[in-house]
Amino acid sequence: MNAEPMNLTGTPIPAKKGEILLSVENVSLRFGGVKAISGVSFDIRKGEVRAIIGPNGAGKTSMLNCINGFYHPQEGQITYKGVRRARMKPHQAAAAGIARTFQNVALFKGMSTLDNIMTGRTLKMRRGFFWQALRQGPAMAEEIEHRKVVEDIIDFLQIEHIRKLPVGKLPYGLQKRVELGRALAMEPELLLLDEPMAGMNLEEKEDMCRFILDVNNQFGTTIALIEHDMGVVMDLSDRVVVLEYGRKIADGTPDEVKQDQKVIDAYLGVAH
Amino acid sequence: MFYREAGQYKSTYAADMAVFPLRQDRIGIAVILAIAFIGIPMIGNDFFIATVMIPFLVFSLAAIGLNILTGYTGLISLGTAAFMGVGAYACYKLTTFFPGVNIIVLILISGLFSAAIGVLFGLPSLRIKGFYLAVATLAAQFFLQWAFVRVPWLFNYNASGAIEVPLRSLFGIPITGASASAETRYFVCLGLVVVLTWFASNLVHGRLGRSWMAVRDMDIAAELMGIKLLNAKLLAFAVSSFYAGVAGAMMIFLWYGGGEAADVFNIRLSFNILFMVIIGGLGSLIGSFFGAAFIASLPTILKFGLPALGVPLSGAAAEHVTFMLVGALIIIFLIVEPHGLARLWQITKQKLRTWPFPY
Amino acid sequence: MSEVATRPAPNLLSNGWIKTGLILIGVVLAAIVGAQLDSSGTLHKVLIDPFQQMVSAPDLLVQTVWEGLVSGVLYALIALGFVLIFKASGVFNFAQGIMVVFAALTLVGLHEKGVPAFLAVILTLGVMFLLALTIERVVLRPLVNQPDIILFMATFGITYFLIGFGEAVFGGNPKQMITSELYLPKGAIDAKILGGFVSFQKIDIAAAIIASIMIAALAVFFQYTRIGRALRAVADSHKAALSVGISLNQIWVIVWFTAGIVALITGIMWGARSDVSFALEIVALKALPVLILGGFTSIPGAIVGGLIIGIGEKLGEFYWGPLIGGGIESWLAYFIALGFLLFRPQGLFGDKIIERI
Amino acid sequence: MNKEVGTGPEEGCCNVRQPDRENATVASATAGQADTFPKLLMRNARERGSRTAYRHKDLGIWQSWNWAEMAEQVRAYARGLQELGLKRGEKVAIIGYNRPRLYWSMCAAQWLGAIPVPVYADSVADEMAYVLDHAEAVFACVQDQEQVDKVLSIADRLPRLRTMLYDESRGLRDYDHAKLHDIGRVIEAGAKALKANSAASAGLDREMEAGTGSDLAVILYTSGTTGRPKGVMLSHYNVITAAEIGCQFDGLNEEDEVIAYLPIAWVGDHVFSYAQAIVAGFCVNCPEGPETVIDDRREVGTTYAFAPPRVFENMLTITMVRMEDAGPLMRKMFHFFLGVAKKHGEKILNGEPVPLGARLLYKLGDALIYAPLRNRFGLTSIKVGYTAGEAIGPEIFRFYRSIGVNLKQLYGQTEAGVYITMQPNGEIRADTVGRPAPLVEIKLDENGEVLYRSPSIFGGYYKDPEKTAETMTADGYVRSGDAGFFDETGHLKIIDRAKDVGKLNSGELFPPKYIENKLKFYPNIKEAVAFGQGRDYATVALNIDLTAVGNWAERNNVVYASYQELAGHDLVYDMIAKHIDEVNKSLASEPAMGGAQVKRFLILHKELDADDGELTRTQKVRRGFIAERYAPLVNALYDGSREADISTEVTFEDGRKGVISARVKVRDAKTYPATAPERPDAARAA
Repeated sequence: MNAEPMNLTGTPIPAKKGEILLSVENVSLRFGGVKAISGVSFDIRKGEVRAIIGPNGAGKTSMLNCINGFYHPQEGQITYKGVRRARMKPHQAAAAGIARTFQNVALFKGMSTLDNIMTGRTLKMRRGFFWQALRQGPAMAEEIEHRKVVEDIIDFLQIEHIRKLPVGKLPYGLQKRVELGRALAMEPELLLLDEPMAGMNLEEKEDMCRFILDVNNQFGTTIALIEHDMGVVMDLSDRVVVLEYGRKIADGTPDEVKQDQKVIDAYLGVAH
Repeated sequence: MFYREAGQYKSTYAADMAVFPLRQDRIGIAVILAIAFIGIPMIGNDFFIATVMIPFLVFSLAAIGLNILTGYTGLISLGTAAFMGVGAYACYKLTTFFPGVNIIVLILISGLFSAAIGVLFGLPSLRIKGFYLAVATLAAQFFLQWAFVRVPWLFNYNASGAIEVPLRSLFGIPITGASASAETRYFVCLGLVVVLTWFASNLVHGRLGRSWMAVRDMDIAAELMGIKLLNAKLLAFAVSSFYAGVAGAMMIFLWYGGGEAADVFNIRLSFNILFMVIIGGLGSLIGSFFGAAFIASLPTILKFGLPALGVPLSGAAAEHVTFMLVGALIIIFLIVEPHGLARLWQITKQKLRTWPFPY
Repeated sequence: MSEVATRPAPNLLSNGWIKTGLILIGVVLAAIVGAQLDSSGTLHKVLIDPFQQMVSAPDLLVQTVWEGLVSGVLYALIALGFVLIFKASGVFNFAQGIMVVFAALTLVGLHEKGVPAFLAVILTLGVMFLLALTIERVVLRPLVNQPDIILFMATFGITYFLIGFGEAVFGGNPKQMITSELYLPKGAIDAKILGGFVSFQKIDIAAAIIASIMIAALAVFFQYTRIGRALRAVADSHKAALSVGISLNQIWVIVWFTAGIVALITGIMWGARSDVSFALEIVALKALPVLILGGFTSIPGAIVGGLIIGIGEKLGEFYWGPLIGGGIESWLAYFIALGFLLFRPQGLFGDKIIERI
Repeated sequence: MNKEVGTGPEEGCCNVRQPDRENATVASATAGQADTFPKLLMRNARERGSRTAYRHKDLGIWQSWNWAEMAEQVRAYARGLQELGLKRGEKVAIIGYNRPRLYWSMCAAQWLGAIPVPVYADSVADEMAYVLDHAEAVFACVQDQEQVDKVLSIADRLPRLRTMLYDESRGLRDYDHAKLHDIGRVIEAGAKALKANSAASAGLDREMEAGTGSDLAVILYTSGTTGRPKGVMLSHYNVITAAEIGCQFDGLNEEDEVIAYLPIAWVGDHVFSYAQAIVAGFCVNCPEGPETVIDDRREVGTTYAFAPPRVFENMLTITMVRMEDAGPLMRKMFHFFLGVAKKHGEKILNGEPVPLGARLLYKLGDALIYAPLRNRFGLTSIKVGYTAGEAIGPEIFRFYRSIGVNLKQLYGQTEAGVYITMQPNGEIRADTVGRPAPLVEIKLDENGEVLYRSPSIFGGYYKDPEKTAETMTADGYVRSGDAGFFDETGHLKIIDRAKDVGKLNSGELFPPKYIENKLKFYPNIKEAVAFGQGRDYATVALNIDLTAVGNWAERNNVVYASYQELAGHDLVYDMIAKHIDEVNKSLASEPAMGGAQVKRFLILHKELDADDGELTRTQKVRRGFIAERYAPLVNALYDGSREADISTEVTFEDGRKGVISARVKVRDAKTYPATAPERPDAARAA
């Protein structure tokens, strides 16, 4: 029992109006002839919960994919922590502190919950091949050190009872939780959540909301999330950016966005 | 029913993360090791040790190597025999260059050469996946097999193309060459297999094993976890080929002798080892042993078993029937338990743990 | 949200492993080549001399290319069998090579037992149909929904079984293909081309023509028949196929039977050029690099790939093979295919590799 | 632990059982030096400092603290609490799931002479508000954010509550920490202060020394069936004595292991997981969470277990359900060996003679079935297990005993500091609750109510002298509220709640529920309603079980068209008469119950139905209502007539109403002279 079970990053609570952590400027992404994103700009401030919303096919997931280096936009630039980066690779994004969950759970199905979350610690582990082959002394000490962190996360997400079960057989809601745990294990500065509540029942949604808020609150992690449930978005986020057909149509606080005519059109009545 | 877990609690992470957290399993392993180290040498005759146990150990090691690549990392390889061959020829060259160095050391070092070649042929794995990669590994199989025949430097320009296994000893006891007894060779094999299995088990239970499995299960997510795909894959190739190389060196130096070196590392051996891995169970070290035992013993069992069952066959016919039976057994096996013997073992173990409950 | 994109190809040289790898390859090749040659004139022999030979003796070049073309056609036929099955059932059919041997053996075997040649062909087709039916019933159906590698291993099982079965029934000795009984031409046409004689075996010409006819027939079959369209539907999406009311099981039988027909024709052609024996199995493995090159799902890919591999292999063996001891045919095909792969990971005509998140 | 409802009536009053004086040496030894829990804790730290005191599955492994560490933590904690301003005599509410730090909170509070008040964590806000307010709690030690929120939501109703401490900090970061403290930090601060300030250290030890055995140790609120919860005050002396009674009785020592998973506000948990652990020095294991208890219990392999019957029921149900899915061979073997166990298991456990063959068969069964079962239940190394809280089904109880689990029943109450009667080894039966516990005196009053007296009985209800006076007699006995009798072997049998036990005109006891339960034991009888209160003798009206009797009818070629026809069949009456005869025989053999034998009975022409108001929604008979509704029949039971006419209005399933008329037969039943020794110690009537 330690006094502060979740002493992961140790960062103090950041002010919500922190400095800009990531800025997306004029980004365009094309697949062949199809424009997935055209000229989108917005920024994410340190410590905030930033929602990206929009109808299906608006380019939300593509936007996240650009941010963590899975896609490389043809135009525009992304500045992260003051550094402009072109062609960052996903593992470099990971090393820079960007973690991610997926719309369709992308867990390692053959591994247990514990091992899945442990993979999130990969970047933090240093012991080389020969120590790994021995799994003694420093290698074991390192393993244990990271196991402790992972156990804190398991405790945080209340998934003790599935610790040693293979994730493939878990119910969907729990899988989403494990995936969040895996992302948290990376101790990210920026956490990208792609529809973290898709396919969940009300109770699971409430749990997930609480976890997201707790993560933001307790570790000061900046969060960018895509979500369809407008109620959730309004409750969780500090600012919202709205995409439609790859373009930004609104950006602001939840209340502002809610009253924006273009947003209302995009979401309600107007059948495209 | 043999498992009495009550009271086996873990108060440290080290105990919780042990490879065998249950006391009964640890006892089981100890018993198996005791049988291997004491029981078999005492009971088994030379014929049994030389024709059953040594091949079993060699195949097990090769299967572990392939399992690391295919079972843990999800990369199919059809070139295992060639990597084994690299180990064998490297060992032969090393004994030529460094006659004074202990043969066991040389066997292990030859694995490193195999690992290097494995990395080379693993390079395409960055760009291609699945069966494309499997076919690409055939390049290694055919190229290396060709090299074993056509590059005379490898067999010291020996006119017959064969390599000779020199006499080498440890503590004055000959362990390779014609005068080494089956029992000594068995002990050397066993020692190497036990130690290397322990290493493999350590690797797959640690960070590297998790990275491999992550690459296998969902490579995109693994990449976003910060795992460098190419590094993970090439390392898997390196480790896998190391094991194959050591197994190959053992095969020639501790089992076959050098005469057949050029023929033995053929594609059929690659397939056989892949069978072992699949039938034993992908992603299971213990499965590699099961698979090796099954595939290595199947022809022998059929050879002696069919006559015993009153199916008198002789010569060629027996061989044909054996082929058919092996083929049929593989298919039946895949249908009955596609996850291999290891899964059966796991199910049995689970049954014993939950006994008398069905689950 | 279903946003899909191809990922940009990574810059190969930016990766340390690749760099080391390429250097290592270079070093190893240089070492092997160096070991074979005396120190002088190596580069000349590798880079200049073969081309000089090509120019100086164009008839030899034509002869070599022709031979490559013919074996390329046969590779393409084997690859075609693979592609048909892979496309329709997602099974990487390792047994395709052995099906070729098995079909040829059955044909010859039946004829040996006194069955008239053309009746034997029909009977063999019947046997191939039975085989397809059996495989669908005994192997594919129980293994439906299993991972690819399991199905792949099952085709290994089929391979072993067919080898044992074929040898048990027809004996293990090499046999002569019943060329004349099938009215396949014999002998050669010697043509005077570019100042030399080039010999075209008639059987090779026949093979090329028959192969072309068959490929055309297959194309028509796929394009214009109901079953053909159904097959394409299956290849696109199993669900779509089911929704149009096509039974997957039937499709599998048809596809495997079609592959069996292709195998028989390949077997006849190949058997006519050499013996009919299980040694053909290894030759069948050569069709695999064709697949890498052409893509697992592309019929044109299989054809073009086959030709490229066939010609490339013969040229390589003829002009460069002697430099490093000969016999390089056994692996050259793979290296050619791998070389292509570095630039087109999905193969020549393969579907684009799409990664989704 | 409110009531223990058993079986077995006896009329009679005023039986007194003297405590077993041989066992009465307990409690005296402690009086001298270590008479409070903090002192006992320090004793443990000295005498067995390196033995594990508490274990908690947390973060995936069993974190453990030995006695020395625990003492150190508790001491620092006490100092921390002192700095936060906790004073002698103040109350500290403890709310949450079983966590070592919550147990330590109790001890740290006791160190300072404050009184811990454990509260049911799942009680609704209103009830919690009542308890905290009534107890005048000034501190609250809670487990986590959920409990913090709950207490904060009722904070405006608790003007005295000054400070809150929490164990798990998750989610509490942004809370106003002026009145909210992390227990870990408090302990740290206390430790620092103790290190820095030797005067404070000495002062703290003086606080501990100032406590005496007669100080109030804990207030446990019982959730009465009616009215507000009452705060049972127990002194250190009470609780320590109770703990020692239990430890001595079952030979518990420092090597035992127990798992703490029941509500900490329950007296059982307080005694087993806190008091006995400190007294005997054994190890308490706190599971990871409610959903992992079974796994955690298996991991630890507890040697001492306690559980309400439903836990055992659940385990048995799961067993049977899972075995349904087992292969036929396994199922056959399982049931065969369960049969063997049923026949011989209990005898073997009780050390009774069993033929060698059976013994060997049992051994085989043990290897194949019983031991693995015990392992699955996590009961492999169990020394003794208790079921308490309410009556356990006899077949469930016997099942566990037959497979070699030394399960015992316990009759106790919060007011008694838990123990009233216990089952000594070798004298364990499903239908009695055992002999009076050591140092406990029991007597029965004229209504059969059980009264008890012992050194561990409570000192009164907190701030409720009226209720205290109602419950305690002038001579120091506590009214249990349960009626019972001692059988011929000296074991107590509980019949019913005392207020539900009536009397016949002859003055003999008439326990309706007891009779009804005896009858309902027969599968053919679905419901029974006993009459007799204020009458000359007891009678019953019955419902037959249509399924069971229907099966019987089919086998015996009895033709019937309806329930009514079957119920009126003579052969059915004959069969039921046999059952009643057996019940009468058994009643006659029990002390004080002979008078309650059934003289006449009838089988009702319709099934009692909740829709007609005859049963409660929980399927309990509404005796009064039935007596009224079927008055003609009840009269017939007492006027000697052979049959009676009745017509009743019924509600059909579709909601329509109709009238059923019938002629119902009444039969006499044979009764027997009471054979039990007639009230052996009636002379000492109170």
